[in-house]
Amino acid sequence: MALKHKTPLLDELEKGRWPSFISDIKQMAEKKPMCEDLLGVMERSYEDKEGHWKHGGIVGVLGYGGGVIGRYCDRPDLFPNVAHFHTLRVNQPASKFYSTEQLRNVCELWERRGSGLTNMHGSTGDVILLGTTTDELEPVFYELTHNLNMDLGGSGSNLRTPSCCMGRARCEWSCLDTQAITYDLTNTFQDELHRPMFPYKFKFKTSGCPNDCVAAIARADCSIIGTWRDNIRIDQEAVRAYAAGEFAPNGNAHGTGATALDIQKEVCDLCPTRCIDWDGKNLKIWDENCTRCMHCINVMPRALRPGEDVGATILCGAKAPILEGAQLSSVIIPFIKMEEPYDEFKEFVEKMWDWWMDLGKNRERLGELIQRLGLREFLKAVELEPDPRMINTPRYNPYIFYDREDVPGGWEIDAVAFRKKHHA
Amino acid sequence: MALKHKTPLLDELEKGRWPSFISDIKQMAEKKPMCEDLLGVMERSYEDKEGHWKHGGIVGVLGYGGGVIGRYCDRPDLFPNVAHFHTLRVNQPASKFYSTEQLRNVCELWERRGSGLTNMHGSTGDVILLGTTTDELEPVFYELTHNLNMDLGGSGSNLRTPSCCMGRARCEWSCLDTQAITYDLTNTFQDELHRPMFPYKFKFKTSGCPNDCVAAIARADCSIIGTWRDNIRIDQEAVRAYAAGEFAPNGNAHGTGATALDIQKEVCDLCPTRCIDWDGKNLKIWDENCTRCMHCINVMPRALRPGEDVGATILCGAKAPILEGAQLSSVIIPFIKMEEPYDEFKEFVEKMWDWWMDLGKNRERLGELIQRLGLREFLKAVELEPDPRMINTPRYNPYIFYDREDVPGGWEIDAVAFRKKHHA
Amino acid sequence: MAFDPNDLMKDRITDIGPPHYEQFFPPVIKENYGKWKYHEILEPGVLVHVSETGAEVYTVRVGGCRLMSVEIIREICDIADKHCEGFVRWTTRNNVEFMVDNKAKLQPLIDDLKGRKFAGGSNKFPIGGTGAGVTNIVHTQGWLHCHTPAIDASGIVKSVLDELYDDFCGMRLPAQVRISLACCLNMCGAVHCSDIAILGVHRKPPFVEHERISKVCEVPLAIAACPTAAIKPSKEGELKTVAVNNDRCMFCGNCYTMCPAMPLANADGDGIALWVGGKVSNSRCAPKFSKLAVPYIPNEPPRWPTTVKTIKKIVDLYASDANRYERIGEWIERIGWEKFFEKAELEFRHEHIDDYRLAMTTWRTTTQFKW
Amino acid sequence: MAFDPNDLMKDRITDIGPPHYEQFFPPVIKENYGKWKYHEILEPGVLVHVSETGAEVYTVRVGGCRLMSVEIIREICDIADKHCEGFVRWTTRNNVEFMVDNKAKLQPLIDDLKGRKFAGGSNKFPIGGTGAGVTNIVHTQGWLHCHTPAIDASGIVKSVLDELYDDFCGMRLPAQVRISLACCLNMCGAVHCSDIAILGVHRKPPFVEHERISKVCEVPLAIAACPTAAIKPSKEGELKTVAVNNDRCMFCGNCYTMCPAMPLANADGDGIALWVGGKVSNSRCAPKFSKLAVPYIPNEPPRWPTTVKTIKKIVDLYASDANRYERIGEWIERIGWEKFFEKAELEFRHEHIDDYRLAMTTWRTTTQFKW
Ligand code: SRM
Ligand code: SRM
Ligand code: SRM
Ligand code: SRM
Ligand code: SF4
Ligand code: SF4
Ligand code: SF4
Ligand code: SF4
Ligand code: SF4
Ligand code: SF4
Ligand code: SF4
Ligand code: SF4
Repeated sequence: MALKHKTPLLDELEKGRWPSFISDIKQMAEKKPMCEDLLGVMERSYEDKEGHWKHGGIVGVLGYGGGVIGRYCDRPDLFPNVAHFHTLRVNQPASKFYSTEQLRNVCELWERRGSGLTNMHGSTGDVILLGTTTDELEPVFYELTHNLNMDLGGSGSNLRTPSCCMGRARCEWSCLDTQAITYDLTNTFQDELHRPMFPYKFKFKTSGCPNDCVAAIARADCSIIGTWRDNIRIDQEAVRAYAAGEFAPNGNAHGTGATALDIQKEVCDLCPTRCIDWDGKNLKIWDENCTRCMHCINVMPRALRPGEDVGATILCGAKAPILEGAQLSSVIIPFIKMEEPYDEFKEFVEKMWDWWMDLGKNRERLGELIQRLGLREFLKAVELEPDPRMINTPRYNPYIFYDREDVPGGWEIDAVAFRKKHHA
Repeated sequence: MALKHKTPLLDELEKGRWPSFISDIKQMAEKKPMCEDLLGVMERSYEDKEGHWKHGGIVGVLGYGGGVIGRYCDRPDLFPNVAHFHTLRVNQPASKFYSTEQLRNVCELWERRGSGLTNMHGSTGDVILLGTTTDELEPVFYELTHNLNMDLGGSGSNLRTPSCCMGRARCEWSCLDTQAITYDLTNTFQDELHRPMFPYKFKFKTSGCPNDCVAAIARADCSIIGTWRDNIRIDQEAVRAYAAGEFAPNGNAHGTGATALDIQKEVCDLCPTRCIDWDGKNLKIWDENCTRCMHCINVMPRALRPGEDVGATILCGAKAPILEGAQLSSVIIPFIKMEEPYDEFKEFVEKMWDWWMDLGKNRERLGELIQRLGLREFLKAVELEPDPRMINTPRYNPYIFYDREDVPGGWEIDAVAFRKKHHA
Repeated sequence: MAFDPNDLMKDRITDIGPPHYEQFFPPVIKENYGKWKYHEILEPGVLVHVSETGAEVYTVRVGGCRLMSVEIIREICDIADKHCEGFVRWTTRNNVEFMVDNKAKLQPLIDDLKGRKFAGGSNKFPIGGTGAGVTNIVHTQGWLHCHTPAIDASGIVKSVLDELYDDFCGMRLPAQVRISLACCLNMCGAVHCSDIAILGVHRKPPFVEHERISKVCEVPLAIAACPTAAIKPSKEGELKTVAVNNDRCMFCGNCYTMCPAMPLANADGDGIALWVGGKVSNSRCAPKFSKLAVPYIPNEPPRWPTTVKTIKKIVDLYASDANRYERIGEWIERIGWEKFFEKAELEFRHEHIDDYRLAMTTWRTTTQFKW
Repeated sequence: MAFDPNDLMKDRITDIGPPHYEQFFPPVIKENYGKWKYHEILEPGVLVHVSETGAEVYTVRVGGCRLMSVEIIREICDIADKHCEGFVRWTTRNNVEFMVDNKAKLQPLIDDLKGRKFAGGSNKFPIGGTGAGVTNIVHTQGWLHCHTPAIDASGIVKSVLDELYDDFCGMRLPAQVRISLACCLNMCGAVHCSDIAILGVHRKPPFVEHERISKVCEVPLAIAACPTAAIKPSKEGELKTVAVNNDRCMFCGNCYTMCPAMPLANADGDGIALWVGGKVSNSRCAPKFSKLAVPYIPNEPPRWPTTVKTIKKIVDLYASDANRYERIGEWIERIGWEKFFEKAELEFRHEHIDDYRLAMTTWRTTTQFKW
């Protein structure tokens, strides 16, 4: 069936082997005028190489300060069906497993009340319901909460929807119950998630191990990353089997199949601290020098496993460039046990937020505030002692703010006595 | 003979095996009241843990803006003979070789007209004549220039006294005539050295190779460091001799004497780019990956030598912390031939100084100006093309200042046309 | 009890949070939660995880365009109902994972997935995205929904993945290659730490709509928004407005984010910057930012040929030049940036030299470099 | 023609520059300039350099206190006349080098040097400072001549080198250890890139002499001098003066350098900070800055026992723990700072955490660290 707008440029994107989002939208367009006009707007953008959406303004659902991104077309005259094209962010279930029943319900609702288009998923982790009109926002929210047992995720100067890697659900390396942590934090902090009270957005992300499959260290104001304090567990039999070529190295990530692994070259020599010895029979790991980078475990998953005294390293401050440049999270708590109800961690979070809400400027991310006031001030606020694990290197500039308390007589110099000793 | 002031604290510094500067000063004190009072001031400082010297004020010799550091005691009442205690900086001969005749003349002059105390040498490289009175400054200068064929070095916002390593005089690795360069620059730029015309001090230092024995990269606004473009010269016979233990490794720097060198472990594995192969018979260096760090040459001086296509890498901006924090010099000219009369290099220097004098703030070192305005602006000023060798890594922040010329239509956006396309 | 537009508070439900994850676990996942012992990739896109209990779960990962209609989601549900006891999951990079608890169920699932194509001819469910290959490109909205993009998102991703299709379905590379796209400097997504990042950039400073600005913007916020302090308050006749110092503008667009009366999107100005060498994992070396490789490539809809060609060239160079386990950033640091630009035949320009706050830390303060 | 105080311009000579170096080369140096083939350290402090011509030069390096009276310089001349054809040189680290062109002349020279002692009993010419040992400590003026020091220089150097004397005269260490001292943050000398740096620090903010300041200082320069903008113009009654925000002061002393009416030297405040792990050479790794090891040690004249003990401990730990060729900084980076503080039994305090402009680049942005 012929669509309302010709899309010769977009049609080029139906070619090729990778799934075509244009083909997919066209399926919808046959039923949804909104999608017909969306294709029209897109084709228009492809022609003049500029987007055709305007700022959102404040649209949302009653009592929530986030979860909806307003969007209006700048050519409603040509594309009336997308004059409004608002987005809802629906909080995904932790680690994104679904029953088809749940998904079908979402589809039914969204075809009826929205564009029928989604993002599975948004970069933060939400289910993105892409495009509807203002009057549909409340009904969609009503049905989500009443019929689908779902709620909106975050946007604006709120806590954003926490997300995590699949962790123990399907990974042998997870040092954390990533889903449990994510579910608990999301529910504990519903108020922060739905009602703006922060200087700017705040994100939690939880990865079960240092491989960091949810990119927490790069994208979360507070990154929770699984680790361990004891020794890597070694199955020497299995190590020898890798050497003998009975297993595929690196979980066959290189498609080599079972083939002899050069343990010295591919494991020992690539260990960042060179703390592994391999004598051809036994593998010796000097755990006191291990930095738990995961490499040896990644290469020999059937022989090596993380230790059993597990917990998390808490790092803070990651963010995209705006305003002060991109940041990765920095170590704040080298090790913390993460067991329900996570009281110790939550107390840390409250102190962190109090400090940030107290001193943060408008649109200043936590990481930027730490930059501005210094890591030392942050540590004071969250009541943590300085630890060399928090830094790559001690300061090299001599501009030291010594504590007044440590100096006999504090900051006072007796001017008169000084000039008695030292004539001007 | 008993000295004027008791010095029980300083006397403690006559003990021990390392040469005692106190014992030395005492030798002078027997002849020089100035040194007697100097010991008195020092003892006083040792008692109250504070210095007893005041700011210099402007003292100097006629027509020069530098070379003398004025110094006054803050207790002339107690130590009248050091009420004035000014210092002259005398430009050392490059790499600090002396004839005893020259030295004896300096001694004779300085015993007669000064304290008889010196620093051999100051950190910048000068012969420091430590302590005299204002009225002696001109006579000392007169005798230096007329009788000793010597001149003052730099101080203040001048070019400072250039210095260098011993280079080809007694080192097999020098890729430069370090003394010739230093002598030429010092004489070419006498005016800049003696008359303040810069925003702040400026230093040249020249090392013959990347070992950088004059610490040029850490202490010079313009660091001239010898290097080569062709291949390391290898004497395979000698390499085998090192392996066989016929020579002492590392020029016997470890006092091991002649002993078998584990070339794989101590040379190949420590090469920063791992570009050396040793098969037990022959040493193969993949020079295209060599970064000329000197390590292998240092370890096997009898077998390896720098290449023959020699020149210098020019790095700029090193300085101590004040004001913006310490800096090391950064690569500005990866390679330049350094042959008399050094015209290409001097043209670079003139462009660099013009830019700095033009835009530098008061007390802003070159390195700080480059920081403030950006390496790009500096490269434009000295007419050099950007080269990846100037950086460790390209930018990671996306805040790029694109060139207006590269953008069709420059910086203009037709507001009317825009709003025709995009309704507000 | 149905929705009543006139009484929103009527038995309103709020703050219930997301549904509990566990109800969505397939039985084999629930039973073996925390018991997994090891895994292996049987073939590209197909994983087996073995439990201490002896149980196994077979995962087939397929690339999805993350923009999905309810039609395709329903098709995914049909497949999951047919083969996977009605469960399915999405990965953190927007791939879809179908899981079966027994090897016998694997081949039928794979065959089913391979058979499905869109009307236009493209595959609906390419199998891959595992191990030492290219996986799905994390991306953002682009011209499809956002108001600040300098480029499209989905169309570029489609064009690039068509070219890299074999690397999505294969594992020939030295290590994983994670490609991300963000359509403006806000960088929604971890593009700042990707092996290869595609970033939308503006190159014209915003123009100021003096008549509108005080009506539609909080002028002080717009001024504060500028990282380089290029925006100053000013007056046009009687109008309170702002003036932009074009020489200090680096086109970040943050002012436009705060103020619709300062647009900077422009067909001639906008385009793509390519970044390389970032990573997130702590494996072997610390996480790294991506560094600038190509400052600017014009927007070339509908298929962005120059961008596609350049990325393909970098991936192939990496494939042939790097050691096993070396991510792109580790490889470049080993050979040196000077060698990278030489081998990749990319021009090194002033744009590559950092000039923002920490610029000094990127300069080369050693005589060590390669010819 | 003698000096005439009443006519300074009379046949005045200026801008002649330094004497030409070549006239001061001993014959063997002049003849073999640029021809040297290799060298060897025969014993600590004694080097031989062999020329392509077959010529040899034997060098005996002796540690000097760089503060030298004309008396000791004349003694050096006597020795050089007796053994070295009347030539001698100083190194870039203030050691003295006596050179002879033939092995037979070596032992007499060495014996002569070893015999000479000061009245107080210390050696005048300790032989050493070569290879993998401790060489002379580069230092500055301290209480002997400068007006801004927080510590003495020569006395601390003497105390430390008495303790490390055997390492000056030996080569037991993994690599060279270069120790430097600067008596204030101006850091005259390369102390910011030393294996071990001894730095004089103040800990009290300057006090302002309101009556004097406008007379003796250019107030705007004093204000501009402050890196942290802690100094602001103010008024005391009628007097134009400045006020220091003590909370922003980090005691750099730069204001006092510019303005004598802002003294900050104080017996209770001043003392020593120790820094470790810097290097200058490009050998193996790039040059490195020294990093803070001990934030503060009180001034303890006349022998500074705590400083001496701490340095000795670090050197001994390094000697026992590092690999051959590893400079202190290379060793610490291999074992990690957390291990360094643990092994050296040094307290890690907030002062160690950078909070100046580039602070962010020193934070640990990875989960990699040691227990
Ligand atoms: C939808 C989403 C992109 C996507 O296609 O997936 C998105 C879309 C927008 N982001 Fe984002 N961000 C999204 C994840 C991110 C991420 C990634 C993450 O969360 O892991 C980042 C980088 C990490 C971080 O937080 O720094 C991110 C960094 C930004 C920024 C820069 C913030 C900063 O501090 O640098 C802005 C600008 C702002 O906040 O004004 C921004 C602003 C926006 C706005 C609201 C545009 C604006 O200026 O108001 C976008 C709305 C687009 C639209 O019309 O739908 N978005 N944004 C992602 C949220 C979906 C979800 O909830 O799952
Ligand atoms: C004499 C000497 C130290 C010594 O005992 O050897 C010295 C002594 C002084 N230096 Fe220096 N500097 C000396 C080499 C250095 C060096 C090392 C070098 O040149 O290789 C540096 C570090 C490298 C650099 O230039 O950055 C150095 C960095 C400073 C600074 C900080 C400059 C900066 O940009 O950070 C100052 C402060 C200033 O200039 O106001 C300074 C200032 C001073 C003053 C003039 C004190 C002042 O504030 O006015 C000192 C006079 C002391 C006195 O009473 O004699 N001195 N000064 C050195 C000169 C002797 C000579 O000419 O050979
Ligand atoms: C499914 C997923 C987690 C999830 O909750 O969704 C996942 C799953 C696995 N990851 Fe991952 N990773 C997933 C995103 C990531 C990310 C995040 C990202 O790319 O945005 C990273 C960080 C990437 C980076 O460093 O830039 C990531 C870095 C790793 C690493 C470290 C690789 C390295 O050496 O740097 C491993 C270990 C390995 O592969 O050897 C790993 C290993 C694994 C293992 C083998 C873990 C296990 O035992 O099951 C899983 C299968 C690997 C595979 O697909 O080859 N996973 N993994 C994510 C799949 C994304 C996708 O669809 O492609
Ligand atoms: C005499 C002197 C040059 C001069 O013109 O005065 C000199 C002379 C030599 N240096 Fe040096 N260096 C001299 C200061 C330096 C400096 C500067 C400094 O310390 O302030 C450095 C940089 C130090 C640093 O990196 O912090 C320096 C870093 C080196 C290196 C690199 C060491 C390393 O691996 O990092 C070598 C190579 C080696 O020793 O293996 C070297 C090698 C040499 C050789 C072997 C060169 C040669 O073939 O003759 C000379 C004898 C070495 C020895 O004494 O063991 N020289 N050397 C300086 C003696 C200073 C002193 O009295 O102790
Ligand atoms: S982060 Fe670790 S635990 Fe989580 S999925 Fe990746 S490898 Fe498994
Ligand atoms: S986890 Fe990393 S650091 Fe630890 S032993 Fe394995 S490879 Fe080495
Ligand atoms: S810098 Fe190089 S050339 Fe100069 S003395 Fe040192 S080793 Fe020799
Ligand atoms: S000079 Fe350095 S980089 Fe070059 S081969 Fe020798 S050790 Fe390697
Ligand atoms: S990256 Fe920029 S343009 Fe793209 S979705 Fe995010 S904010 Fe919008
Ligand atoms: S685009 Fe960015 S840099 Fe330019 S004016 Fe706007 S905020 Fe400032
Ligand atoms: S370091 Fe400071 S106190 Fe010492 S000489 Fe230099 S300026 Fe003077
Ligand atoms: S000592 Fe330094 S920081 Fe303190 S006021 Fe003076 S200049 Fe400023």
